[in-house]
Amino acid sequence: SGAILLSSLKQQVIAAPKILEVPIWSKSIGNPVLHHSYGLPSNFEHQVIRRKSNPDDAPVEYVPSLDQASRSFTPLADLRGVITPNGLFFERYHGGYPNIDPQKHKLIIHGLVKRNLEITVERLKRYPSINKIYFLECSGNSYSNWGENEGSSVQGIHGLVSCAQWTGVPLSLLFREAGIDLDKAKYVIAEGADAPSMARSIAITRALDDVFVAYAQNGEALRAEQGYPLRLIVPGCEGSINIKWLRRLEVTDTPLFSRNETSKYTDLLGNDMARNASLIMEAKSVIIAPSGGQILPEKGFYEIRGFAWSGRGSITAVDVSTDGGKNWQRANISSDIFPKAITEFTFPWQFTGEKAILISRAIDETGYVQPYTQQLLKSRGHNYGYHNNSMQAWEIETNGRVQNVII
Amino acid sequence: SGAILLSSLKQQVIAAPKILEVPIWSKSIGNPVLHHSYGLPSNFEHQVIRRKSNPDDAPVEYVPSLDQASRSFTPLADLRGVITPNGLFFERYHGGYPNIDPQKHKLIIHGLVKRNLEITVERLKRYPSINKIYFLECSGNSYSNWGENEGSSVQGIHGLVSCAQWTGVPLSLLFREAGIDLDKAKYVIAEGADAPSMARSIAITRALDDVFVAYAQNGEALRAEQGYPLRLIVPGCEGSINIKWLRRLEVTDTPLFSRNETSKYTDLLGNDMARNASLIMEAKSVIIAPSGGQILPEKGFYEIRGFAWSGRGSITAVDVSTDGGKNWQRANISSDIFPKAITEFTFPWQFTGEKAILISRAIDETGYVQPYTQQLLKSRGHNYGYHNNSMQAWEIETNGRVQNVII
Amino acid sequence: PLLANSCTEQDYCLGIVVSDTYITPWDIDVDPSGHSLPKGSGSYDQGLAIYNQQCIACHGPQGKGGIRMGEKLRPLPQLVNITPLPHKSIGRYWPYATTLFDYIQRAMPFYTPKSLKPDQIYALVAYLLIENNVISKDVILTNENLAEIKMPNRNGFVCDIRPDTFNLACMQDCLTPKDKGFDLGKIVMTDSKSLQADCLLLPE
Amino acid sequence: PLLANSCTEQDYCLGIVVSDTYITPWDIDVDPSGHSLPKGSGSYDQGLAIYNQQCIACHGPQGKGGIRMGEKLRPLPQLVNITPLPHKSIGRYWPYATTLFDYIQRAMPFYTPKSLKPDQIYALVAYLLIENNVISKDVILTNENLAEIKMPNRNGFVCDIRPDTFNLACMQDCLTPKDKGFDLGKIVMTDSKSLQADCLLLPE
Ligand code: HEC
Ligand code: HEC
Ligand SMILES: [Ca+2]
Ligand SMILES: [Ca+2]
Ligand SMILES: [Ca+2]
Ligand SMILES: [Ca+2]
Ligand SMILES: [Ca+2]
Ligand SMILES: [Ca+2]
Ligand SMILES: [Co+2]
Ligand SMILES: [Co+2]
Repeated sequence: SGAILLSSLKQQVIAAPKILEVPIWSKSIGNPVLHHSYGLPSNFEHQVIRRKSNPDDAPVEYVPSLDQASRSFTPLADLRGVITPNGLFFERYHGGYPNIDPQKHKLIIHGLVKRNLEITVERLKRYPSINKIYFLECSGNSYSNWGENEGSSVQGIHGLVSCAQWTGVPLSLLFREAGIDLDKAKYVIAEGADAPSMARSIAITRALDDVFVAYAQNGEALRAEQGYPLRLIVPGCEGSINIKWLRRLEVTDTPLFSRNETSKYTDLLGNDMARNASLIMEAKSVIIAPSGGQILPEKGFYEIRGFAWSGRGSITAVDVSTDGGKNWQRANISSDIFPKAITEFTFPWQFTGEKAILISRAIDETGYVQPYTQQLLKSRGHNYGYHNNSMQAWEIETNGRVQNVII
Repeated sequence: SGAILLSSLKQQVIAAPKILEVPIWSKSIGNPVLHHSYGLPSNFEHQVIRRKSNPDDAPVEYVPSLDQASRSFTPLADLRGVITPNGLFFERYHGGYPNIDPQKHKLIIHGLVKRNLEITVERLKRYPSINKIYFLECSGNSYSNWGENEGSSVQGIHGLVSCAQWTGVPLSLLFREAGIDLDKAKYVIAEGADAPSMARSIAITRALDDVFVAYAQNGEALRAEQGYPLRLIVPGCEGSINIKWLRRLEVTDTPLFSRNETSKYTDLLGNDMARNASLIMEAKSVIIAPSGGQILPEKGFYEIRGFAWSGRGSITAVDVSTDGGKNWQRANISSDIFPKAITEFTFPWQFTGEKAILISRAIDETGYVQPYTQQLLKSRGHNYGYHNNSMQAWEIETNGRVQNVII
Repeated sequence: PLLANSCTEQDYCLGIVVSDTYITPWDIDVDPSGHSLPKGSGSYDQGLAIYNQQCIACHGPQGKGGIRMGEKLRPLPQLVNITPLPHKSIGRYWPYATTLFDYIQRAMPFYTPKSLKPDQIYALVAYLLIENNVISKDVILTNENLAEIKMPNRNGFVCDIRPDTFNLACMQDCLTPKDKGFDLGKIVMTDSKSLQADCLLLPE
Repeated sequence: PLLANSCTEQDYCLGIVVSDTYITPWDIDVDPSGHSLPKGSGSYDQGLAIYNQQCIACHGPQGKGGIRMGEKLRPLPQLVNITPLPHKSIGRYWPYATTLFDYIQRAMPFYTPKSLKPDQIYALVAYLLIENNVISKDVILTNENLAEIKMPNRNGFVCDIRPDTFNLACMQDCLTPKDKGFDLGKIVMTDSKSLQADCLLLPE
């Protein structure tokens, strides 16, 4: 029977000096059900939290702003797979996040429509709905790596990206209900109910494509930090256009040219000109483990892990180099693949104690290959800063320390 | 421009007596970043929590047990899509849930292997890993609907099912590392580090198929309630065999016949005989909205929503009847479909104010059609109780009240 | 640092090879063969004393059941069609006596599991088996004779042969269970031991 | 109860049809046409007074910037290749004066947004545009003339023409940016207004 050990078969045994202890949790009763009626992570995971970036990770001359006009970063190094837990989803506010009573909140649809509509949150949830998994990335993500590599951790440099399953109602359906004037409609102005009533203009072609009004995030109601009770989801596009705490959609024939689509979120080229409406977050990948600030505890086998995503559709491949970009191999795709969602990749690797430089490179369904920072700089000049989707290199020192390097 | 209203085009306007108020949250600053470094739901969602079933939902003669040998139910009616948020994942303990220090926890693999292995949690995370979305369902789920319809809410009757993305290392890989004796191995005994050291026997063919040791749940570390730091995932099989707080895997040629695979989790047939190892959770579906205890606030359009899942693979279709089973129509599949995962379906419906009886029926990739309770009773007799995958009917009364009925 | 040579046969070299002795404190499972039973023995009287001290609060006198607490540990009604569901008691239902030893050793007393010595467990098993009318009152239970006990319901288990319903996806003008002529299917039973890979079967 | 007949043209009949007047308090956007500007006017001196009361704490005297607080509201270095990144100031960078009105109306003062009256906003816009050398000090700003102001960087924007890099997925013996001969690609600029659907373009 199983109780008879195959001692004869056994390979050399490291005679452990001690024998296994029976820990206290196997000898005493645990916590009852409903100890937490809404559960939380184990206290041993207390370091896996959102954080402001390390001051060292901020660009020179960067003036840290008020905490209501700021951001906190997702702890990417500790995450796995496709979904970012709601409690760890990155934060970015322009006037703090409001605590909205859903009974008092409404969505207004007006402008170039036959009927102005007011829709309550309760009623909105009764429309035909969709569930979609999409990443959201702040266009300022990886800013500290623009031109220089100033960040130290993957959380602090790249942690303004997260991914969730969103549930909501397509704009195309709501606009049909309002009777949109398709001949004249060119843009829709989306506006939040937060303090600064964040507003952005979205081309009507995009709005009628895959944009929707979301009310749930990863199965439960939207988090207040992400727009409770309603937000816009503009798949593949920069975070700030996915208007949170959505209160109003005005169909127009003109863009608003709001402060956050002129003064902010536009990209200066090298010739004094700037690009407006660079909405799409291009294909990007980053190795999350090993990553900056980590120390490999010993030589041996490690699974390299990372995330890849593209605002243009599905990730089709990720390549990994462990020699600073000289040679590349195709990584395993270790999660389900959804268009415009985070896709996980893994790559088997031995740390031999010699210096190594790990880089990953995403390729999306359009054939686009993630560029080096220098290639972006060449095309765009040094005044850019948003929309940095360049490759991240991590140097593994002989003592196992991992740090952010330029290649 | 957009500012010019198309008044002439506009349909009759309900001249609202009042005009929109600008709410306080649009006129005052919100919460700063890191108000919660690990976020929580909006306080307006405080009713969306795990609950013990209503005493009314328990079978006659049921003796409520100690809270460490009990369960709490997922609030299904409020969920959407594929993923159950970790904070709302159902609970089921046989001796409470332990608070395990991952630095002190180990996984032992021994028995019919060449090498006994001890693997630390940190090392386990370095193996090649997989991410998979699977449901978990307690075999006692829907027990209160066995024979009679005693439950009132979808949470209290069916809330012992949840679904998550799990990350971990395949048993087949770990057994290769240990040098499993494939000629002799017939079962693996999996054992937890909790107070009662929950133990179950798994046929080796299943163990080598898709079973894995998980350390992450929906992107972050497993929750203590679900096995932190390690648990077994046995896809499609009853919850109790997915051993939580996993400490030991012994490869044997014999089942253990532990208390929880003899006294419990076996099913009595009508002839004094019982089935052992009824592991697979068969195809099942339930309408979550409208559902028991809800009151439809008015006549009009409602989207019927529900969840479907099958331990034998993918859901291929869900049918909905609104007339108590006389006529059926195919529902929309409104989420991504993964084998052995929760799949969401929706169905458009008008509440006209007349009585209606809503039922859903899942069909899986094997062609299996979810049965009526009476069909299960015919086959199994009245002494059964676990593994109740029969159809749920909700009656909508003329006043909009929804209640659990037998059809 | 890497454990040099400790893992030449592991592809990933991440496990530490350990001895059987090292594992002993965790290796508590007792299967029907009884091979893993610890040495020891116990009698009804000894079991009664321990039971009345450590178990009675939850399981009631003679295992008759407590209030809101532990389960009944007595022989109970026949395993036949009755409402409420028949109680799956030790004497009527459990197929192996080793299960009782294994379970008490790993899980009881509820608040302080793994606190009992082997002799105490043998005594409790003796006490409960006697209360369940499985063995006679004078038996001294030991690691030698425990596995030999033949439980009344030893042969009361069959393999899972689901699916056991074959519902059709009727779409229009369907009959429902309340209608005359509705096809409820048939009673599906089997004594086959080998239909399903998951079946729990002792080695031949 | 259902709003009878209020929704005959809606498929789902879940929206309530409301009037333009009803929406007014929320309909605060001011686009470059200036059509939605509220009636009002304001001067530099009025603006200075309000600014020094309600804005200076965060944005500093004359918009020179605060400590850890609001952004600089002054004309700043040329928009050329410099490190650190050039400041996208109102005078140098913003294409429309209406944006300043729109933004202050919806978002400032930071802690008490939407508390300013139209006249106050016109005055602040006048003050800031004058400090930014956009208009002369004696201009009284009104809903009539605000949209007519031509901002210096009015034509400073082009459409997004990404992808603007065309990296190849070299697999072996690849050059890296530090190596001689590595292909950095080329400078990609355009003044096309119609390449991308997302481009912000005023109606012709
Ligand atoms: C504090 C309460 C408590 C005490 C004390 C306690 N038990 Fe239990 N016992 C329980 C509970 C609760 C269960 C059911 C556990 C579960 O749900 O998995 C149980 C289950 C059992 C079972 C399995 C019953 C079945 O039909 O599956 C046995 C056998 C048992 N106990 C024996 C004992 C013995 C022997 C002692 C004393 C040494 C003891 N118990 C002390 C609460 C207690
Ligand atoms: C308590 C601090 C505070 C006060 C008071 C304040 N502001 Fe601001 N202001 C800010 C912050 C912070 C931002 C940046 C907000 C963001 O990140 O979106 C800002 C942004 C601005 C901008 C946009 C700057 C740019 O380049 O995009 C303007 C214009 C502005 N404020 C004007 C004003 C005016 C006018 C007042 C007074 C009526 C005022 N502010 C009062 C903190 C303040
Ligand atoms: Ca053994
Ligand atoms: Ca810098
Ligand atoms: Ca308008
Ligand atoms: Ca009953
Ligand atoms: Ca053993
Ligand atoms: Ca408007
Ligand atoms: Co706690
Ligand atoms: Co709070």
